[in-house]
Amino acid sequence: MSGGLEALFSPIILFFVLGAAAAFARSDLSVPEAVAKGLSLYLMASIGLKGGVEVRQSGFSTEIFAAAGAGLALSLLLPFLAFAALRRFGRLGPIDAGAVAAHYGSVSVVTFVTGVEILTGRGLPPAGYMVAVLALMETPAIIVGLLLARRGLAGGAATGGDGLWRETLLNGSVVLLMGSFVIGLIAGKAGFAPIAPLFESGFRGALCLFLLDMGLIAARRLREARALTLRLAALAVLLPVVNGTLGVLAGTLVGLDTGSVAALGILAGSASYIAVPAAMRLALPQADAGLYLAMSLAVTFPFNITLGIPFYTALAGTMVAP
Amino acid sequence: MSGGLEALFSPIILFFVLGAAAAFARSDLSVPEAVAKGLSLYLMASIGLKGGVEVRQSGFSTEIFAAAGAGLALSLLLPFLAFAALRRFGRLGPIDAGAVAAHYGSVSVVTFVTGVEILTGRGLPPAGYMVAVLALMETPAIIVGLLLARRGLAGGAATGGDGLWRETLLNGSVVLLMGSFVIGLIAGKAGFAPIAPLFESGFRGALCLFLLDMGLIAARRLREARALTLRLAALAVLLPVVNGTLGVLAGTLVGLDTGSVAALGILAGSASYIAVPAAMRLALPQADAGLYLAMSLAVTFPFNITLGIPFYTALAGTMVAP
Amino acid sequence: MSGGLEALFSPIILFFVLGAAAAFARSDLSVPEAVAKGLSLYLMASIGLKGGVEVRQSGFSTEIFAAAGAGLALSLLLPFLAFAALRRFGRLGPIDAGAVAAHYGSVSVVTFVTGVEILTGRGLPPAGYMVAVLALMETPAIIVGLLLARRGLAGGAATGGDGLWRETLLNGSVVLLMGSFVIGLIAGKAGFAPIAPLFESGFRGALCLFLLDMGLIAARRLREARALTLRLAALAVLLPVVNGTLGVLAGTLVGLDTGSVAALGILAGSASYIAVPAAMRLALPQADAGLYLAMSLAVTFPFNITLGIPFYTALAGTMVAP
Amino acid sequence: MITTFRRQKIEILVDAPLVRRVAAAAAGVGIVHYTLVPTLGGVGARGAWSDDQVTGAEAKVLFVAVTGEEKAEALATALAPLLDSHGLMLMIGPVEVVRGEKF
Amino acid sequence: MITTFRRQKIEILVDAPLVRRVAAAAAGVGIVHYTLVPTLGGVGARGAWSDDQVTGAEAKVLFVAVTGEEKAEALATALAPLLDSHGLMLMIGPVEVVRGEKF
Amino acid sequence: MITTFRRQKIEILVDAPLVRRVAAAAAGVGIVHYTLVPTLGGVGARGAWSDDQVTGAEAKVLFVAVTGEEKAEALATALAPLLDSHGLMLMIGPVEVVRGEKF
Ligand SMILES: Nc1ncnc2c1ncn2[C@@H]1O[C@H](COP(=O)(O)O)[C@@H](O)[C@H]1O
Ligand SMILES: Nc1ncnc2c1ncn2[C@@H]1O[C@H](COP(=O)(O)O)[C@@H](O)[C@H]1O
Ligand SMILES: Nc1ncnc2c1ncn2[C@@H]1O[C@H](COP(=O)(O)O)[C@@H](O)[C@H]1O
Ligand code: NA
Ligand code: NA
Ligand code: NA
Repeated sequence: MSGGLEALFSPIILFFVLGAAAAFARSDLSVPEAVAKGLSLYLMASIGLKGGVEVRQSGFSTEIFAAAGAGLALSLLLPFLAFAALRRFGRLGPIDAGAVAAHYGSVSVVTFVTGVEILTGRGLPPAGYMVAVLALMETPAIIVGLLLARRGLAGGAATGGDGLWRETLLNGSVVLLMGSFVIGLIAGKAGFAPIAPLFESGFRGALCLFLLDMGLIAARRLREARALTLRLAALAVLLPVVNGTLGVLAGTLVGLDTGSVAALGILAGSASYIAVPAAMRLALPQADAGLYLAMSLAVTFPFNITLGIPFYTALAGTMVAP
Repeated sequence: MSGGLEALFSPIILFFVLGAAAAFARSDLSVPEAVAKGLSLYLMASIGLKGGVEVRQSGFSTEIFAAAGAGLALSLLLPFLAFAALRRFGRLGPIDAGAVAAHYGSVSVVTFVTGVEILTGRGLPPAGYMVAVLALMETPAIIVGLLLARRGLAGGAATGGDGLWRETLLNGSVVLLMGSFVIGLIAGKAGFAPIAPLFESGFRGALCLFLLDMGLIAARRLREARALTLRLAALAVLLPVVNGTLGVLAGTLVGLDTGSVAALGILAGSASYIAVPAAMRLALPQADAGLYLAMSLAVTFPFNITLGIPFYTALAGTMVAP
Repeated sequence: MSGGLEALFSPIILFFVLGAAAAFARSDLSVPEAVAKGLSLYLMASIGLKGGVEVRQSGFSTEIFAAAGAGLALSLLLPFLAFAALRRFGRLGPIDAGAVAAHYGSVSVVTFVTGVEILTGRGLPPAGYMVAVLALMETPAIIVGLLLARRGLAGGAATGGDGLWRETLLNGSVVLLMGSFVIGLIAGKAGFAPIAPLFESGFRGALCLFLLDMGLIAARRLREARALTLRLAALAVLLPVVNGTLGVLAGTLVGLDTGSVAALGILAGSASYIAVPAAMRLALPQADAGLYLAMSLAVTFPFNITLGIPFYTALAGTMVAP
Repeated sequence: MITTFRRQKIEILVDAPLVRRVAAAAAGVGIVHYTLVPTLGGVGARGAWSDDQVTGAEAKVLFVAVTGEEKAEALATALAPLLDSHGLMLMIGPVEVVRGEKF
Repeated sequence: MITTFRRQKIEILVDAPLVRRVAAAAAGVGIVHYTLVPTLGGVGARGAWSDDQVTGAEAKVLFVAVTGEEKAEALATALAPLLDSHGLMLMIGPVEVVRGEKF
Repeated sequence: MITTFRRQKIEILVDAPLVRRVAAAAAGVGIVHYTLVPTLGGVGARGAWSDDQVTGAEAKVLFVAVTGEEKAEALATALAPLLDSHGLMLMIGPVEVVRGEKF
């Protein structure tokens, strides 16, 4: 694991730490929201494109379906586990527990992207199709979380109707990820070459600036988190560890390579802070947004970026190793 | 023409298609306006610089004046043609017809930029001075359109006074294009070298992201276009075809090379959606902005990006061919 | 000095001139604020990183402390000089004089960055630690300026209390500069390599676009500057010349290399337009913001970018020459 | 001296993804014209929020419509259930407009 | 207890490139102080608009000025011809301010 | 027919770095809920300003709070010294709200 922890001193992570430190010290440092959103679009387009190009190179294989199946199963099952833990140990009501559970069943694009960078740096690049798995895992947990929450509501008030399904399935980040993946598939290596300078060379630098902003956002949110009890903070660390371990197990079982197993662990261990919060505001407005954003963004995300990724990676190394 | 249609599968066009598809499916995908504006400034500075550097390399020639004359003539004459078609076939009143005609006499920077990329990819790079021709063609049609419209107004109310002339001649996009062109001229290849990594390598990738946004904007506008009759939609395809053909003819007559002839066709066939709408809001507020933006942005722009550019290119190939 | 003036025709400066010309001509050209802010963050992160990497390469030396001491002394002493000149020759009241003096004791990041580019282009790259000197010089002058101004106030009303000290010492630009510098130190050449494409290759191009915006902002501010008397405008040119000369002297005395001496001259000659105005709004709201921004941003900044930098460079060349 | 007409200005602070639903409710009571104004953040009974575009979860928008007293009340009544469940804030204030037939 | 003064708050929704002209009209009736507030989009009799900065054709801005009753009416009268031709929206509402001599 | 309650809407135009201080003053008189609205620029007795984010020196924000008459006046009184020294602008206008107990 010592090798993994070296990654803590890569500029990517250090910029995250810088952002968090600045926010804790109440510096007025801030990245304009439009720029941060632009960076996040760029990162998603880039990761989608590269995944598509890679799959075009390596060809389709049964592994893809195995990975997709494992990802789908994880994102449907993990919310049940999380829900139970949040209800009993976390002492949350069913509505808040359902909302938070949806976050932990879903995934965080930036955690994945950071993980891929670190894995690639260690010579363990995950397969290109993991991007498709990522996109696949973004939304199913929303449905499970809502069903779990609904039992706590008087009527069927927890459905957002049409709007919700569109909002969820056609969430901007899912569309951009899958769209870029398909464009990468169509374009292939040759078609990608002319746009590679922007999407490849600039990638890590842009990730630094984006993580600077994520550090600022996460730390500011932690400072303002009033609803976060100690028990919930503990769960925000425990859930990723357990989910990530299950992800690594699932990946090993279906026979993926080490890098892809680690990536599946990272996906399972990560918690959404884009697609799911937006869906919850719409479909479950009674849930406390301050709470689920504090857990996923202010605790789980920093944990994963710093300690979680090296842990899942080390675990994958032990499990898959010959 | 089959060669041209291959361009449809380049990432640049595919991102446009992705944006349009996302908007039609009512996804909430969106590019922050500030980022889109930033990208558009970058693209204009880049194309201006490269044009200037190229002219500095190749030296001034009489061709430049021939191309400029042809461009100027086109942008002064095309509005008359468009006006007549819009009045008779399109059944528009004089004010709306004048406003729309101004758009079709003027040019679209992004259509030009995309065309240059496609032409260059096919080994037919237009001459550097075509950027200056582009800038030259942005504004004259505004004056013609206003004169045509004014005949439909009670008094001389269609003039915006001083403000209009400044707004038009010193429109931000014209100033940035011409300014960068001149900077490119002064700097030359050597002066450009240190800034080339940003302005050259990043260009195609940035164009992808910008066209993603253009797809979103165009499709959203088409969905909301209430004033767009079938006849007007037909004209929004016919006008670029006719104007583009006239552009190719003019370019051939004055003796430009194939790439530049195709570029002149693209310019003539394109319709403004930056400089002209802004001027019309000021000088002809009675005209229906929903209408002229729907025609130029939601129909003509997508048509040109996908089918128009390959058509003008093929036409130029046939006309100029030895 | 003729060599230095060549720099006036580099695209970096020409984009500044283009922006200023566009604003004077009242063109509607504008860079979205969020994009400009994003560019400024990028430039600061980039210069910080590169400085840190360089210091890691060259190792710590006593020179660093000499440069830091000289910078600190300058930023504490220059406000007294400026205050006296502004009171007597500029005929300002003590509050405005104190506020303006703080600006001239502090530094301008963009002037420094532009100077480094020009010096590097001439084969005189300043030492990497000058970035730390820059960060060190940002805030002390604020305290001196406030003390000078306070004598003009009835009570001790000029202190902003806690808020001010945090705002000042943890000003976003200082935090980002120093933070990136430390990240560069930790990462070293090897850690920097993966992010170098964004932070190194793109740098000069981004500086062009940023200076385009600075030209627009400076010229618009000059046009609207009502409080700017001829005497104050003259001081806005004289103060940088005198301060810059003192900076070059100080750098020579403590034995820095030519490039670093020129850089210290540039720092001393430059006037803040980020950290200091923000602090003054908070701590000295009675001072006229229109005045100090007009002097530092609309007169001194353009002067330094065009004539000041070549002058300080030439001076450093004469002083340090063997 | 121009004639002005007394109308009501309704302002509704609403989560960005819910704007469509508020617009639909407004259309339901005959209010079809409106303007959207951005916001930066705030503090309410549910704690603080600020519009970071990265999560996008918390952006709020002011939905502003000028209309007659009856329609204004009808919209307030129609939205009442949402006010609590979705954390909307609704204010109605008096304004004078010209061209009264438009509102 | 602080003394407040009754004034009028005029809000004018205006196309961004026309702001200069509205400011000039306001200055013409003696209103020289104002504040500009951004908007995101809206729907009116002329259809929907939203502020995409790429075309820039449709950005609108709220011009807000606090002033006395007379000047407010004078500005409404002065702008009346533009309201229809340029699609402006003008509202006047009552406000209390301190430092009444400033407004 | 829904019941509405008469309250006051306070709007304070304030320099962005001073928002914290205004919020503290508001909290001091018992006003803890508010919303922030962005602005673009303006002209006042101290000249013109516009929000360029590069210098960041001149960004202003509208601090909006809906509250009862007493608290509104208390806040106006509490802020009075800052209005002049820091160039704030404060307006109070009447609004009707539902769920009166919240305000
Ligand atoms: N009294 C108030 N004045 C101004 N804004 C308010 C007020 N109460 C609530 N808000 C806004 O409405 C949002 C939601 O309110 P709440 O449901 O009470 O959390 C808050 O975050 C504020 O932005
Ligand atoms: N009743 C209204 N309430 C709020 N905003 C309005 C109203 N009527 C018009 N507007 C705004 O004014 C713009 C122009 O109105 P119109 O000229 O009717 O299209 C619209 O797009 C809206 O943004
Ligand atoms: N009468 C007014 N109406 C609207 N905004 C105003 C008014 N007076 C002042 N302001 C705003 O408040 C800012 C500061 O005002 P001042 O302290 O007078 O310079 C101005 O720049 C305007 O943005
Ligand atoms: Na997960
Ligand atoms: Na054309
Ligand atoms: Na200085």
